[in-house]
Amino acid sequence: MTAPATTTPLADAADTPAPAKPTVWRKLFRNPAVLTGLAIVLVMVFIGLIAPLIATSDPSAINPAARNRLPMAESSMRADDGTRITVKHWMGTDTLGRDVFSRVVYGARVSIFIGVAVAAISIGVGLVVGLLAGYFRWLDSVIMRIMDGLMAIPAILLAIAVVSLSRAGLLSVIIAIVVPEVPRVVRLVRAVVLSVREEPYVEAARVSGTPTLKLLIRHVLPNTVAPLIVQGTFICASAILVEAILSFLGIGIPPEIPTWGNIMAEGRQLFRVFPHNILYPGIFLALTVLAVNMLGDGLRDTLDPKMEKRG
Amino acid sequence: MSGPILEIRNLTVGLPKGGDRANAVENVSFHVNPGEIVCVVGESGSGKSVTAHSVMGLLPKGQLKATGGEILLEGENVLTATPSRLRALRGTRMSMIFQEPMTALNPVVTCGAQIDEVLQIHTDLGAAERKEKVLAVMNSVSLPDPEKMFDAYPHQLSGGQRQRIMIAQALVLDPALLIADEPTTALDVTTQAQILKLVSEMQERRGTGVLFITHDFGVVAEIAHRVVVMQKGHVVEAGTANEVLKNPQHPYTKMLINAVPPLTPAVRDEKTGPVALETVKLCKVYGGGGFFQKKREVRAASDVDIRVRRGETLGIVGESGSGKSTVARCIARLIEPSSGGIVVDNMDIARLSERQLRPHRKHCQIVFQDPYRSLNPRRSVGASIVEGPMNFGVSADAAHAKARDLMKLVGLSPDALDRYPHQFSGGQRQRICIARALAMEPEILIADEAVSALDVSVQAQVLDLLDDVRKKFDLAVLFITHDLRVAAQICDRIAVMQNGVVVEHGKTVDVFTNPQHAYTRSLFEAAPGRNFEFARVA
Amino acid sequence: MKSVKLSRRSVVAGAAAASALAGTTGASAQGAANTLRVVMHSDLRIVDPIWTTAYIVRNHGYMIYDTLFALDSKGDVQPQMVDKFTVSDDKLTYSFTLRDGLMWHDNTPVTTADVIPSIRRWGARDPLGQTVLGFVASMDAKDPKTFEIKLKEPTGLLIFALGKPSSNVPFIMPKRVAETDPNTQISEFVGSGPFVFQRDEWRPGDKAVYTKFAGYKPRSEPASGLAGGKVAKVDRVEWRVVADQQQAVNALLAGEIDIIESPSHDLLPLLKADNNIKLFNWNPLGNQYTMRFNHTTAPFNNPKIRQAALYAFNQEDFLKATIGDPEYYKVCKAMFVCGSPLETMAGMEDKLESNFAKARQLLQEAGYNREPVVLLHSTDLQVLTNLAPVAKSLLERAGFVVDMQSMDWQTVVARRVKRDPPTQGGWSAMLTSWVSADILNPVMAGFFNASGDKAAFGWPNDPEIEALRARFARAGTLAEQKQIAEAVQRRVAENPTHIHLGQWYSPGAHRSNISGWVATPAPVFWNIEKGRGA
Amino acid sequence: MLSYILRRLAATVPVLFTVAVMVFLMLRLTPGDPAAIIAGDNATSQQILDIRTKLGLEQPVLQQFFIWLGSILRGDLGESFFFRKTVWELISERIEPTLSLAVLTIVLAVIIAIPLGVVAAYRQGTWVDRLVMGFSVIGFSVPVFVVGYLLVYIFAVKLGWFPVQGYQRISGGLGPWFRSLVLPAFTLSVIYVALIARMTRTSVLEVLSEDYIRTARAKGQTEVKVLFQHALKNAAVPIVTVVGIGIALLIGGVVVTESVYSIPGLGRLTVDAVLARDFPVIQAIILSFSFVYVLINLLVDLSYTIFDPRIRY
Repeated sequence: MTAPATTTPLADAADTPAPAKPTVWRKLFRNPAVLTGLAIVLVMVFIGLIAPLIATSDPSAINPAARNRLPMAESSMRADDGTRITVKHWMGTDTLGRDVFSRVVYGARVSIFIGVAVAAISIGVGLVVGLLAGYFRWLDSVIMRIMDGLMAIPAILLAIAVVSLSRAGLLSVIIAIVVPEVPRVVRLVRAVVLSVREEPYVEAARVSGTPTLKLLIRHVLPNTVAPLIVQGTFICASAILVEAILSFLGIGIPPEIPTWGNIMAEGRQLFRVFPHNILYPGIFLALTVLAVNMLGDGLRDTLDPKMEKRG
Repeated sequence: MSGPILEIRNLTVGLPKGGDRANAVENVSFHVNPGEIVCVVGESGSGKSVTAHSVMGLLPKGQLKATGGEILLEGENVLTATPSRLRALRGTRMSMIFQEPMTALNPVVTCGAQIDEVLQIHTDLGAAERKEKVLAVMNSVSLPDPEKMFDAYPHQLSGGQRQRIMIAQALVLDPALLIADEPTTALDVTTQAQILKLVSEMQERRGTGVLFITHDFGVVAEIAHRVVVMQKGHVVEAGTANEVLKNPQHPYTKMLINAVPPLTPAVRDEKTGPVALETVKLCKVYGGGGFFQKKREVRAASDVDIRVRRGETLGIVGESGSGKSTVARCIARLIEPSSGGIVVDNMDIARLSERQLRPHRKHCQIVFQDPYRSLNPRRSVGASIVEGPMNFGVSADAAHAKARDLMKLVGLSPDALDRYPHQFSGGQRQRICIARALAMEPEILIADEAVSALDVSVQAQVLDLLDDVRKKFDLAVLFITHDLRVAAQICDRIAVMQNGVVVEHGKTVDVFTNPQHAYTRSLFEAAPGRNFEFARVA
Repeated sequence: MKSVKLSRRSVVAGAAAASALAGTTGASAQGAANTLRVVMHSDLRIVDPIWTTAYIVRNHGYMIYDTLFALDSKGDVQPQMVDKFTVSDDKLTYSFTLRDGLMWHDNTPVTTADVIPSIRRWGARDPLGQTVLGFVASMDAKDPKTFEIKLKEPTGLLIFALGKPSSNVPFIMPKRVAETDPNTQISEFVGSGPFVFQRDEWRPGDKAVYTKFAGYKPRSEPASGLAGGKVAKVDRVEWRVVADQQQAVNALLAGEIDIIESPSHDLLPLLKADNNIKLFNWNPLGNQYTMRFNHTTAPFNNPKIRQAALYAFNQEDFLKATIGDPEYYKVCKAMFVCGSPLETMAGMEDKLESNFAKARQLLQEAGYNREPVVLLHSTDLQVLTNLAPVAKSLLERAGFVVDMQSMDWQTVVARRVKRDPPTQGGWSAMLTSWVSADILNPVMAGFFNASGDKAAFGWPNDPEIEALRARFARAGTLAEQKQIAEAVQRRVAENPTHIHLGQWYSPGAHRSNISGWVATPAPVFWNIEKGRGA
Repeated sequence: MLSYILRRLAATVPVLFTVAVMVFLMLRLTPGDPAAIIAGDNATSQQILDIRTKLGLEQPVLQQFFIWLGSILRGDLGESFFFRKTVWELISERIEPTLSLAVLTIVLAVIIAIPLGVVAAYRQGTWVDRLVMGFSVIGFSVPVFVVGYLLVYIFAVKLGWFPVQGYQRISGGLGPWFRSLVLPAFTLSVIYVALIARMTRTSVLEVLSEDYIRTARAKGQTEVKVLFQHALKNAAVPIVTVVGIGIALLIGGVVVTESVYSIPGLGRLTVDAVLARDFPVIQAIILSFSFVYVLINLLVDLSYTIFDPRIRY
């Protein structure tokens, strides 16, 4: 019998460690989808941030005299002190003579904010509820029944009801979009928890007397991060879309807060006469959502190949 | 025709860039004659499966590619054959059976249809004739009631029956070459024995040449005519079964053969330490209840009475589904027993709630089968080891100091503490798991198939380690295994389980020398290479 | 340049669509030739024109009901169901005779027994009706064809009221229906008008269907305004709901429908550019934009502050922002509508000129301490959407603090009747639009009712105005009426009940094979013919 | 099997109850007064109060809820506040267009998406794959109504192949019915195709890495048959699942599509009802949509047994 001390790791002859995998970060930055997606998103965010600097005029300043101007048209408006200011409308003006370009860049702020906020909130709520549901059997059935209930109501209908029945505004819209998303997140988290809690290393931790809460945070929670990041991007993307749809149905965010959605919604009646009202915000919106989705796909492929979007 | 059915000449298969070596296999040459069983033996990563797959032309596209040499099937080089020609050869001249019959059979197609498919592809027989032929072959692999099996789905069959279906489907067109890739590894010993018997029968009756891939020298001893030993993609030794097994030349071969535990138990002195663990009529029942109609119950363990003393190793031996792991998990209180008692440290912990349980956790630790899932991939091994002690109020420094000692103890460098699991090999991880268990200073250590997933050489070392720590800390070890050889080597006493019941219980020597229960005997009957004396060479 | 491109584009579109027409419109399968497919300004949901003032319901009323009197194209009241009537010399007794052959859609004759309860029910809800019935001593049926109305004191309004052209119109309904409680909707739709309502084909949100009433006996005179012979020249009228203006126009261009009651002004260029389409201004009197104050809460509970708004506003901005094309709007400071007998500028000369200096000064005098103006902004009705933002910016430039709250029109309607303080779901001001025909004098125009709690939402309380309105009701001659109306307008200029923000016109659009559309305050579909061809 | 179905149906009861409670509270606790809307302009506060009382809106909320619940259980969905019609009438009028649109869309989507997905999976990493995936991402990214307008402009206004808007009932002949639905169905199916193609690709990819695919090849089976005989059937379950999930998505899309093409379906009815605060209608619709959703999930689960013999209830 050889003394254990003498059996060095080298002794494990045909038993060599798995070659070290490239780190997640390196993989991410090799992924073209992630890179392009990220790039576009960042540009959009940047535009939103510097909106006050690049906007050619106050996005909600109306000018009835210069309504429905075509792109590149100029208009002048008298200020209270009688002086006249001349503005060039890169993207034309809408039916109130508001400068579409300025509205679009300010719209970037709100639209992206909505996307991020919805993603953050629904993930936050979903994570907590999901962890609880996943780990405590007795809570599980109760929570999941409620979630099933929420799931059963078609998302858009729920959103329509929430927004149009409460006072239309940024907050109510965000809530309206969050509510239907939460159960999806909860289910995702719960699924992860259920699979992880059977993992030997979690059981090992249990056996070594790790308190449940610690167990959740230390060993279970980290496993939810990857799928949640991915899910988050998809929620963010769809939130931006849903906002647009709500606006389209005439129950979105009030027009004096410009979002890509409600700029398009306002412009849609004049689609054939003045397409620019839909065209420009449309391009920005589609581009952003596209980018976020690409980012999400890329993230999924690298972080979490198993999972499939909206599944 | 004479001459080898299969001849492999200087086969070299390249690995994609960034692998741990340039080629999966390098200059491999050997041949298979008609009516001959050639075993290719080697541990994981030896390239034995790659060799087999390149013969079938089934190397994963884009990842592996034969870069040199040739593979002659009845004189025809399959490496240069066109895809359609290759397809024509598969199933007719050469065919293959795999390790996991469950996954190797299409779960949504009936067994009959899957055998029939071969005929559809390669013959133009009418439906009636085909069915006839299929039933015939199913008969020949002695499947009970072929008519019924024909329309059964894979999941409705037992593991052994599935493997028989695979064999039937491989042999239905009498190929010249049968490639068997670890065909029995996933099966219980008794089933394994039957399948091995079947393979050699078929091969004799039909004069098929068999290329048999395995890692188990027991199996080799059982059926091989000739043996090819592979290591890291090279053939290190080849010869007749007798030559290689009795008189190995290459050090690696010697090492492997030495590592095979003997079936004859070492004589061990009676342990008289205090009783550390006792179970009283331990039962675990799954299922039951049900909303509308009563679900059928599964008695995973019933009335299990076992007792383990300090310093003693009790082996629980049984095949899959015997309930041995259930017992272990009950004792570790990962699951709650349905009834009965678990006395640890003069305290029945069977009914305690998670919260009440916590203080008692330290008494009993467990090491799991799969080393790759036993450690949290996101935490350094150090963190994993100190977690337990710190749960019980040990200071961080103290815990870390202890962790370093334990790393030394299990034969790893203390500096490795802040490395992450993926940087270690399977064996090393299992050592770390043992260290983690020991960190709790338990009285009881449960090893649940702790060495089953390891290659023989590594297995031997980990077994040694377990025995060492038992001595060192006067542990009561509960050793769960399906492998009689392993049990023979390490256990003081053995409990044999079948369908949740302990059918035999006694000193290892007694159980091995004259087994009382029929089931125990059948287990010994089945043990591969039981009546083969391996060379013991230094 | 743009317009040229446009016209070419849409001509192509029109032609292409027309060529594909044969297959596309399955509706045309069942006799499109004599089916008039119309897109109205909104969806027909409620079907009791006495119970609600919604214009779509009024239009529905004109399809299936008939009226005793009616306004002709010159603005004079002419008998419609009535054959002839006489007034006693003391102007206190009116006696009416119904003309022959009046039939209900269930082919029972119309009698005075139906007429009187109908007038009563209308009088219970309509503001003008309430005033007029105030003068009525008794209504008695002499025989199935003649009835008599006795007054307490003379009024010039009785006949005018019975011919009231717009909401609520005194439609005549069968006795059993007319006796329904005024606050309950009627649930039977039998009328005596030129068209029959097909209840089983009525799908709210989809379409309402009317068919020609064979038993209707039109007057012999040619149709003129709402008066004259109501001859149904198509077998079937379908009101199609096309929620999306753009799509409605596309559909008209494609020939899938025949008429749009009032297409969005910004889309008119498309229609003008297509020579298969004709525009027709069916309501020459037009409409009037209005901002209503809530007199019960700060800041607009103070007349000076209301007047400040009157100074701060100018009609041009509102009209530009909503209508755009000057061809379809008219700046008009006459509250009783330019082009009507009571047109006058009295008291308004210096107002509505966006005189912010004057406005600020008034706010100061009034001691306005920046209570926010809660301005209700409806976002889903094209013709109203752009009003609130303009009001907001003008008010702000005058020094008001404005909290504009956006919501759909239905919510505005719900909100504006709430009397709570603005902070608790109340309101300070809202904008709407009136059909000019509804506001031709201070008695019929609901917003002049200043009787406090009994007044319409906004609840102005000004005894002086009420006194003037009472006098107006008694006024015998037009001259007298003119002089009182002027007084009312002067008073309102000092103590505004609401602000009129200019007149606008919304032409209907029809395919060129449609002819005979009559100019009326409310769109009507008798006398319209549908010829062959695109 | 039967007991399973019964069990599942029983399980839907609490779900629908939750839905009922949530919807009901949502309606009652939010501003907007149907009575005021019904009363119309220049209605006095007294008239409005009268109407509220008539509509039973003056009773305590809890009481209202149980009255409503009671009538639902009796199968009576109540009467619309506005239209002199029962909710049941309204819904049954509107069901045909929505159903037609939904079915057509699903069929369209499945026909297009599944082959795309399979090909993409088989040619993983090639330009075909990228093209399909690219399309599916775009499908997720463009708002439905934009797609709608573009299609209308091109195929109805410019080319005049299809009607611009409106819906033709089946009773008016299959031809017109179909023509009137082509554009809406396409519009709606875009996102749906994206979803299904994606899922098909993923699950086929997963199956392709299974042992029994290797076995099939080892038998000498041709790639095409490996793909469609072995892979697709095993990949079916997740695909069917996503089709089911998609129904919820579909119901949302229907609302928009119906507004764009002014199709008199349930989606439009919902929006109108919500805007008009027509409580009985809103409650009924959302409840029935939820029921449909639950039902579809049940059907999906049952359909598993067809595709996978291992699944037995």
